[in-house]
Amino acid sequence: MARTTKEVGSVVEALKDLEDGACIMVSGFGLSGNPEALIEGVLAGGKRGLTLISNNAGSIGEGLATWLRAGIVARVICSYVGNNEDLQRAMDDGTVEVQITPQGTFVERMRAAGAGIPAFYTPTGVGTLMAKGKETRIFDGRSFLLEHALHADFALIRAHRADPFGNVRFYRTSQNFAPAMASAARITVVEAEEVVDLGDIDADDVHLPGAFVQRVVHVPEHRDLIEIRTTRSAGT
Amino acid sequence: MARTTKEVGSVVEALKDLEDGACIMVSGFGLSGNPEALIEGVLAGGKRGLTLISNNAGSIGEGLATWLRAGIVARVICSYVGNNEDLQRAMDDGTVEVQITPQGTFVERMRAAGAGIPAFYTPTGVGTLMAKGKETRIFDGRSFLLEHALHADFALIRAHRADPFGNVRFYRTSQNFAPAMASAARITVVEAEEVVDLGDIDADDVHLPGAFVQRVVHVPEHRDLIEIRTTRSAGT
Amino acid sequence: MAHRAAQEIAPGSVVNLGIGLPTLVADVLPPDADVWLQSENGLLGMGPFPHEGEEDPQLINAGKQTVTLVPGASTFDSATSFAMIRGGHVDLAIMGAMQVAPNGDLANWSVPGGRTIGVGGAMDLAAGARRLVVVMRHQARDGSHKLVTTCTYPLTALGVVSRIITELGVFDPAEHHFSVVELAPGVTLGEVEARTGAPTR
Amino acid sequence: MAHRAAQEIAPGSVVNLGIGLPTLVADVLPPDADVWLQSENGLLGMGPFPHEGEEDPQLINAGKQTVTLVPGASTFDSATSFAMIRGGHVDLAIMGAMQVAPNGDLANWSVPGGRTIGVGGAMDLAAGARRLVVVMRHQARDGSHKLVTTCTYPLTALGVVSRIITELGVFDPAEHHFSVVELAPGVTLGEVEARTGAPTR
Repeated sequence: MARTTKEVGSVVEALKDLEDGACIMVSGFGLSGNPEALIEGVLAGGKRGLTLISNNAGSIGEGLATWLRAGIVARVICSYVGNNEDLQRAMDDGTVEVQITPQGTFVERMRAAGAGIPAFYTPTGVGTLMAKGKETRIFDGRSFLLEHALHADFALIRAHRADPFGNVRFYRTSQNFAPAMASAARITVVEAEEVVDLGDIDADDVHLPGAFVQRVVHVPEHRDLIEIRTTRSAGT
Repeated sequence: MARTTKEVGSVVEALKDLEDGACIMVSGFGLSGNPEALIEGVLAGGKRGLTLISNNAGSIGEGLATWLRAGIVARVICSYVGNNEDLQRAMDDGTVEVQITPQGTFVERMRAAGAGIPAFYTPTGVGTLMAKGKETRIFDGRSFLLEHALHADFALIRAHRADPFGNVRFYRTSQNFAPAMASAARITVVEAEEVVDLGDIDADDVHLPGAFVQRVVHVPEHRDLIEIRTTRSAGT
Repeated sequence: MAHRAAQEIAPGSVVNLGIGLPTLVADVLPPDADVWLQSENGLLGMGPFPHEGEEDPQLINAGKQTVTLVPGASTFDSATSFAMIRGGHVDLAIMGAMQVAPNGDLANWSVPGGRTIGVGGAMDLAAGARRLVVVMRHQARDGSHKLVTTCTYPLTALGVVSRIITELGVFDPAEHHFSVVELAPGVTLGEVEARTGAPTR
Repeated sequence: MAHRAAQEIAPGSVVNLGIGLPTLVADVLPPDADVWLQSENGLLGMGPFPHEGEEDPQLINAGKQTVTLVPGASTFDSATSFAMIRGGHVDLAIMGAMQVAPNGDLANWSVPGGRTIGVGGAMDLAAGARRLVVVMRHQARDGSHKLVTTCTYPLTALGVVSRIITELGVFDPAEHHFSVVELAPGVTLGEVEARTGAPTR
């Protein structure tokens, strides 16, 4: 009996049931570690009114900023806008509703969603604008905010290596939000640089077990833009 | 400039400031993956009135059951008693206060402590004896229990490999509660089968980063008792 | 029962087998079955028991039995394991039970007046698995009912059981009665009614 | 300032450096310094910038700069990274600031009426690091005070700042005033008082 594979033949197939108004989590930190083909695939798919959950929502016109430029995003949940001019413009225009969340709360809300935790208390944001409308509660004399789980329809994540069950290895700082997003979404699609056979990743070396993954698509080549290229001078 | 090492020369040194009445987390599942030398070290140290936080608190007279036999434990927080006759006896005698917690809640409470989360809601145990005295709250029409972070003075964990900063790799199912315990304790002591140089564990292969570890002790040999030896017949 | 329970497993699904009768389900699965067995101590892709001499003391299941890994297995910590369970990433849990009620309530961890053996991961699995199937003897050894109107033993979780498989047949909790899905060969509805502590139809 | 800030780092400690002035602290540390730099995007053991041609697009810090790893570095996911931060496993955070008050309140993420740039990990770091040291210019470019009686800019966290290092000296919040720990060479207490928007002694 052959095992069911989660590998699909194309980005189009991986995104086949993504609908208008879908809520989509996308991993990556700025333009680093982006699931580039899946990002392009959503853009090409032409669906609109999307909720985008991503730490930066693209940058310098690239990556997820192309979704903003195309006007297919209705709402963004992120932690940082920074040099993302497209997001700034969309906020100023009022064409996109933007919810800014502290980065640790952002990821913990997704981790909670994936772990069956509907809500948790955190010290982050107490006494700040982030506390607006939120329950504050004291434990052991210190104040905490109640934060709720953050779910999504899709999570699009980038992997270094995946197998047909969806076991994943990440590379360096590309891991970032991917495991939490994978756990929080109904359908997690992995864009893998390499797809290997079952057993090629040792059990102790799996970063994200296949139970959290629904689809795998093999994308060997990436642009991997460097946003801020910093180097040291020769000799140091 | 040499880097500060967390490796200590002996179990005695690793446990030097463990006091009477200390709250101690110990990783392992039954007798599998036990930090055997540290368990013996605490027993030899003669401290009493301990609170022991461990999934099984030993078994068949071995491992942590030796603490129960020696009468040095005042309180146990665990998820499973099973065939631990010493724990059964201590409960029946009333000499040890035993708090039984669902295993997922048990580990999530430690994970929360280590992550700065004072409390969280869980679906586990709603409507059962575990809900006694706990707040129940409804989110999206479903009931959840409020559970609190579980901290400790010490975590004693078993590792396959560690480096002098305390970066750790686990082997197979010995990982279990160790990362959550390491994060939840003030002082985490790692009993490592191997101690390697900084850099010998690739950054992407670290299971538990050194920030969660305070001391490392090298213990190359373990008994590694098998509690339930199950095998298949030849030819299958 | 084990064979019937195995039919509940959809291809490619993630399944947790409880201690006791449910463990037997693993034995009736073909060696290359399209299923991923999860063990709550931190293992996905549990294989058969090891050959003698190949036992690894650091590779066990939640019943503390020595096991093996299938290709594609992964090991992880308990927090991740229960995130997987509570978060709905385990498709099916197959568990034993002491009592089940038509409203789906489950009691399977403690007998009033009995020794405390602890709850382990049962409450988390019952609350978190996407689907929960109970495999058990239809009645207790002393003849008392296990399919009951209301659970009198300490509960494990409320309204979680989807299906019960016993030596008499297959039954689904249907709020106020048990719905008979299948009868075992030679078993009559009258026999089931006589041996069940709640309405059955 | 960067040199002075570097003195706050205890041997072997885990330190997170914020964007801006604090980044300069890394530059004054010796290459083999006994410190573990944490970056909240999921990196512990951040090394210096790479040599030209050795940049790895998938190895960046939270400022999105290309970086390297020191031996003993580890990479991990953001949930673990912020567990590390919020759970008190980062010994020291060094951050820039717009305003600091004597009660330890910190404002460093948003200017009223300015563009929204987002908060990133600043609130988590401020709330979670065991010790928080601010490195900043003593006054804003327009001459307005940054050491103030009460923060008027949107807050990052309440009562979290342990120490402030500016070009004029080192100051500790002391509830109702700033306590002068050190003055920079040639700086007088009178000068500090004139350029500080809260009592200083």
